[in-house]
Amino acid sequence: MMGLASYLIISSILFICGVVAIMARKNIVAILLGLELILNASALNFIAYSRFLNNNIDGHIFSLFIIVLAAAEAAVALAIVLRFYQIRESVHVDDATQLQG
Amino acid sequence: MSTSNLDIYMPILMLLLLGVLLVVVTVVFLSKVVRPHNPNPVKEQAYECGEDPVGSAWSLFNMRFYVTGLIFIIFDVETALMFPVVVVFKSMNEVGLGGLVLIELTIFVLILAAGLAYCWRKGDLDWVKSYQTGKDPSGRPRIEND
Amino acid sequence: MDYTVASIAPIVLLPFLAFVIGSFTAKKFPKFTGIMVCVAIFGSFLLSARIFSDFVFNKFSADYYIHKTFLWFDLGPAFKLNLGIYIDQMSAMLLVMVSGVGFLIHLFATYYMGEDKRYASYMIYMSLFTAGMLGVALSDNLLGFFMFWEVMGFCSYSLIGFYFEREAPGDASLKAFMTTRIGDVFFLFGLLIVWNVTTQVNGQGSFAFVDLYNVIAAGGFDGQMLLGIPLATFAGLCFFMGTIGKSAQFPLQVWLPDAMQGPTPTSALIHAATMVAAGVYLSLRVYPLLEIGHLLTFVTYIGAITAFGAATMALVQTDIKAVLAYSTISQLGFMVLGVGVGNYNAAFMHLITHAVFKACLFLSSGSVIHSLHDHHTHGHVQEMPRMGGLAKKMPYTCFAMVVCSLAISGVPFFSGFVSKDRILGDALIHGLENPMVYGLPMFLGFLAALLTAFYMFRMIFLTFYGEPRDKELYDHCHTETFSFNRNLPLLILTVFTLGFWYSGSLTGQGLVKFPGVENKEWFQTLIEKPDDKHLAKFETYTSQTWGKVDIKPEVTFPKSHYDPTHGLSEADAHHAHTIHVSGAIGSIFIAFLGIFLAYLMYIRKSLNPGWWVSTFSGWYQTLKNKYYFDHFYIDILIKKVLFKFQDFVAWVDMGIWDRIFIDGWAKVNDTFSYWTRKFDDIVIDTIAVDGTGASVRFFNLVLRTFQSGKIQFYFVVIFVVLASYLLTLKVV
Amino acid sequence: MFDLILFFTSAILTVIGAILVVATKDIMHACVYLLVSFLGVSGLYLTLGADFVAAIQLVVYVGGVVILMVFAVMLTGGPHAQKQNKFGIVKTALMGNMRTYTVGGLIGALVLLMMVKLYLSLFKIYTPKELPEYLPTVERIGKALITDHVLAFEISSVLLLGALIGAAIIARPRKNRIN
Amino acid sequence: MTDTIVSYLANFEPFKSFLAFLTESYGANGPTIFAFLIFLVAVIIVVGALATIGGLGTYAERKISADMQARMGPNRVGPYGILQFLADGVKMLMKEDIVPKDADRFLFFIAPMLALTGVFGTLAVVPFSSGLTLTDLNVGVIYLVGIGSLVGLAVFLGGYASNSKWSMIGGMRGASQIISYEVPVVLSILAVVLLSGTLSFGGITKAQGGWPHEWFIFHNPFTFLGFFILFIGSLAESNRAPFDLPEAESELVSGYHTEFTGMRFAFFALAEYIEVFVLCGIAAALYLGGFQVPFNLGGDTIWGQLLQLGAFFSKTLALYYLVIVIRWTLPRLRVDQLMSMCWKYLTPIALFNLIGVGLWMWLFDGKSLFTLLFKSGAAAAGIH
Repeated sequence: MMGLASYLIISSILFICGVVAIMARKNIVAILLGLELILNASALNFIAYSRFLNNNIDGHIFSLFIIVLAAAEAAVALAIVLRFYQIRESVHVDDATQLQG
Repeated sequence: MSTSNLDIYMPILMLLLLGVLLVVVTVVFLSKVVRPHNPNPVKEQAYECGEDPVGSAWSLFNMRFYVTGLIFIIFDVETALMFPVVVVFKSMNEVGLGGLVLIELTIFVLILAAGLAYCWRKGDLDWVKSYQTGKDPSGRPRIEND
Repeated sequence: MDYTVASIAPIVLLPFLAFVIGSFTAKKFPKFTGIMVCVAIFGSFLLSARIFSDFVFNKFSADYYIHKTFLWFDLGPAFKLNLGIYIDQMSAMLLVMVSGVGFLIHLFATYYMGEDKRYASYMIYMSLFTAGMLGVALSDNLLGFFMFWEVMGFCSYSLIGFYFEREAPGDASLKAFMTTRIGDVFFLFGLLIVWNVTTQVNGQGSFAFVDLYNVIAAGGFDGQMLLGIPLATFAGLCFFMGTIGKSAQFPLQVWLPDAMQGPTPTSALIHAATMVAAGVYLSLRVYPLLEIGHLLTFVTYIGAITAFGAATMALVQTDIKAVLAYSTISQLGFMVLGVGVGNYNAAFMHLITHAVFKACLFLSSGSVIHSLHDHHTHGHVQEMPRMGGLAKKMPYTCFAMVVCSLAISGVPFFSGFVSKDRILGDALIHGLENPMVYGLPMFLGFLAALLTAFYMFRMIFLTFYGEPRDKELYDHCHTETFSFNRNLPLLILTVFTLGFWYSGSLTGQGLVKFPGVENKEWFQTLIEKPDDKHLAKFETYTSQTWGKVDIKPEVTFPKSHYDPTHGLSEADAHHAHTIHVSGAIGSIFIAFLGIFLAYLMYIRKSLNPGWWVSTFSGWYQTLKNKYYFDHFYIDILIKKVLFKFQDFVAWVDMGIWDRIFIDGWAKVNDTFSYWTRKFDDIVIDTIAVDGTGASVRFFNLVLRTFQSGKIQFYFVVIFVVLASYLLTLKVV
Repeated sequence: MFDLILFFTSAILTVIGAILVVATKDIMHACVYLLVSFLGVSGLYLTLGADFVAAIQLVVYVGGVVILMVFAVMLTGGPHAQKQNKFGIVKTALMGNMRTYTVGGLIGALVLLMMVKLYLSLFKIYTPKELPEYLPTVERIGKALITDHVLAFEISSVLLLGALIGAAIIARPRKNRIN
Repeated sequence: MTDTIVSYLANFEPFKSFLAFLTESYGANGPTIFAFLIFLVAVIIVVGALATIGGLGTYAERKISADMQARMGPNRVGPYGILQFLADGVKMLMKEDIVPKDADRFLFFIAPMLALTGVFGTLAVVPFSSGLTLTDLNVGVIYLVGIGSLVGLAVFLGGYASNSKWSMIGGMRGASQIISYEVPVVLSILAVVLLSGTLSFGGITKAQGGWPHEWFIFHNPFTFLGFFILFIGSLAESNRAPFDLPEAESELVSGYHTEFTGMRFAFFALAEYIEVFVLCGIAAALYLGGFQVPFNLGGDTIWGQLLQLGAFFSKTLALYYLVIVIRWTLPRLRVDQLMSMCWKYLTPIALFNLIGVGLWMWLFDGKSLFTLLFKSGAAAAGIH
């Protein structure tokens, strides 16, 4: 049976892939894909810890809320992206610098 | 024998693999053997009732598809959260806590129903009406499909 | 029963909060604002009534007090300022009077001002005023007293000039404000003297009344001289000038008649019942200072002159509110006379009784004025010659006004008789003992009492009885129907014009006594003059902070009992009683004489007022012109003296100071500025300014990179910082 | 035996999917690879005994988020979105180029470094213990949601309400657009 | 814990000895190998049976439509043309595999695969009988909903990959329609879960009885409504008429699979017909008592299992027949009617239903309407 380390390695790979996607992509939707990967990595970590460390249900509930949050975030973020596209005709992240301050 | 280990997921994996393999085998390998292959430019055109297609089909779509998806995902998540609560309702009802769970469930549902009511009121659920006013923001030709 | 901050502070804070909240709601919700103000003041009344009942029925000791202080600010070891509250029997009575009468007047104002377009702002000004007056009553020190006193001054100014669209109210408000300012300036000087003396004696300056009493009891003012005059005289005079200004005593009485330009509830609350009484209250509070400053004779003269002079002026007024205004000045003169002749509790009692019946009189006059509407000028009518016979139209108002007039005239069984005749009785004692000094004040006092009865009933007869002299006006006046905010306040106030609420007997003066209830003479028992015996208690005084428990009355303070001898010897007491009784009989006679004269003149018409006017036309003109005081102040004092002085000062300023010093200094500066500019060009501009610009450009380059708005760059920064933090962290 | 097969199948799906999400040049393909990765993560949840979370992962991600993503791709100009914005300025390629991948790789290496440090310190204190049986989780999650976590449960509905209304307002076409 | 076909078969003597043999030979891996072998056989049987049923479905559809329109229908291949579907299959296999020039070749390959995979995945939890359920997961309902939503994505990707306008429009419509109707479907499933307190299909079926009055559809008024919501939603989810907008022949040529030829098209069609069958089976299991047989005849014996299979298939096929009849009876909805039907009628009613079922459970202690009306009356009359 696989141990904690293998899950942590997988979640690390997921996380790093997410980070690289965020860094390397210029399409906002693609950046959001990377974000979903990161959220999945964290949810996976929660479940793994809850099985291997303390074996209670709280890790599951936390992952559940991460999934809920990810869905809500995706909905709102994509709405913003669409709105942005309507105004600027672009999904290029470097065009979204109006709030540079 | 009741199985309590991961073996219960075995048929799922099998079925999924079967689905994948069926397509791979028939489309990739079998097609080499039994099917003719005589491509020509007209055959490879997209079908538009005999006309030459103009431009790509991958162009802008209307926002209402997104709004539908948006409302769907919110309700999807809502039902996902409601599943465990609904499951325990019966056992809770048997020990007399049914009213409590029902109230929690009702509050949860009502809050989301309020969201649905808001979208209804603001016309987000109307497929046609609220989108007729105003030009297409992008100013490009848009595929109309209703 | 212990008092906490929560049970005392809301007395002031409720009306103040009503003012604050009302400031925001006045525009949008005027009705709500009015109701909120009334409720707030009723709340103050309930809290005050609790304190009052507690003091009168439970503690029953003249010495009992509550004193709580907190440190306001601290500017060093010798300069700590405390604020706080001081409640003794006198404050408790004043609190319940102000909040009670104030509540009724607010109630009436909802009727009187209800249709005004700035009704709500009127109500919140009134509320702020009430807060100020309650603060004065609660204040434990002269500084707090002064601050609240100024709040009242501001409200008085705003309310007199409430109809600022017209010229007269604006002028009147300015006049009132400036005139009382003279008294306030003297008050400030008094504050400085008190601070100075308390610092000398205690090593710690203070404005608190108890510290002042302490210093006086400890002889702190003994031997202190300024310009050859005792310092106590100076201080007392300064505070008494405050009284003169605020209570409209001679010679600063000119503002009060003009203050009648304000709406009638304003006149009732501020210029009859409470604010003007605050001046007398100040005199009562600093009474020991007046005593050791040997100012009482001066006070007596001021009071008597004011009482008589105002009464004479009231004789010839035709405006119903002007009559009441002069009668107010006159009654305030009686109070000051009471202070002067040393009848401490009678002066305070007259303050209370006068507040009740004068508020009622003003409200009644407001009721009359409000119902008399002139359809030609679209204004309300205040002139008595156009009234007459109104008793049939407004029976409740007429009843209230007649009862209150009986009270102010000094008819037995009413409160005015009880309080005024105690003052006159003491004046009589003093006058008989020392006719050279006190003879004139005594004589003027009795004469003023006679005139009071006369002009009050002149007003009653002219207004309510006889034939209607302006038929059209009379016909337009609606018959009065009972309404809770018009008549109820009047009738409630009327109930409290009865004498037995204030004295133990039906008439006062010990003529008809309730059997076996000596403690019912609670005014006499509970309000004690702060003389040497009384001041002694402050020598062991320790101040309480807010958190401390109140002093237990059963432990520290013996229960007070009525002392029929007033601390005099048997023979002296008998003598005093005899004179008092004869004085009382005399004043009863005088009161009925005044009423009878008025009856003869205005009902029977057997004496013709016109004959008197034409015979004494010189006197009539003098009275009409208010003894030419306004003429004196404006034409002579201001135009001849102050303007000349101003011209002289201007000449000094512009001719001498400007020419020589200012222009000469300009030359010096020109030279200096030349060299400065050289320095500026080279050092500042080139090196500092341009250098700064260059450095800003440099930092701009750096910061622009960081503030590019490109979110991926932010991510890079976040991850780098996070990584550097985590990599330096020692986790396990 | 089968648990190993399930684990490795899922892990390979997850990792390959995630890497392809980063590597592919076509955003629509990236969405499909993301789906593959999600399916793999769901399988990993199964091997961890979290059957309910795995099922929810399927419902929400596979059925919801991925569809929403491909919709969004179609509504923002499809996979062949323009190479230059409306001012005619040519930008970095939408799906990244050599430079952005270099930056991403460096940051990824940095994150890897952090994780190595953290996990090494974690494994210093972690001692493997007897693993519990696989128990059904739905009832336990349900009981926790209506007792300990009831506030979070109700608040999450408010969150969803906010997300729904907010996103609907943002996504709604406006009648008078500026410019 | 979880009932599977393995756990059912392990009760029988030959299998038990086979399991013992495997355990003896392979140690701890024995049961897994046993399970693997049985699952493999069962999966192939189920898929084969369902593929056949799907194929027969096309035949049945043509026959029934022909009947309703007074035509003959297929009648050449085999008796009454019953082997027509096999001929069609062979023809599909032989057809040229055309991929449009501008298409996304990768997704063009993936889309039918996803559709087939999604539909096959749902087969794992369909309760054919108490024994013949491949695996009766604890979270079977959610699993079915989740894996079934792959089909929606497949429809979209199929439309997208073709890079043809008809396909694209069909795919967009199809995806948004499928996801929209998932909400009322899931909500009406939740009502059943509320009644039975379990998420496994076997558990839900066993909470009902063999007689119609013991079915959840007649449990209370709310569930009666809920069944129709589920049925209508299932129709829409499987893109059946009157909700067949994604592949509306008269406006979109053939919708999202316009450009698909040969086996790729065959997989889409197969997936659709199996999905219809599965959804009918789900509706039957959730609301119509599933495999429950009256008089408790459906035991663990072979005959009991056969009776259960019969009960399940008769209910499912009745619904299947209803679906086909509806297709040839009702006209197609407009797209705005489709959306307003989902969001303005079905979803609010389903939400209301859910709370209503909860209230019923709470007020009447989980008793059904029939129990309340007759059992309590009988108890009052002294009859037991």
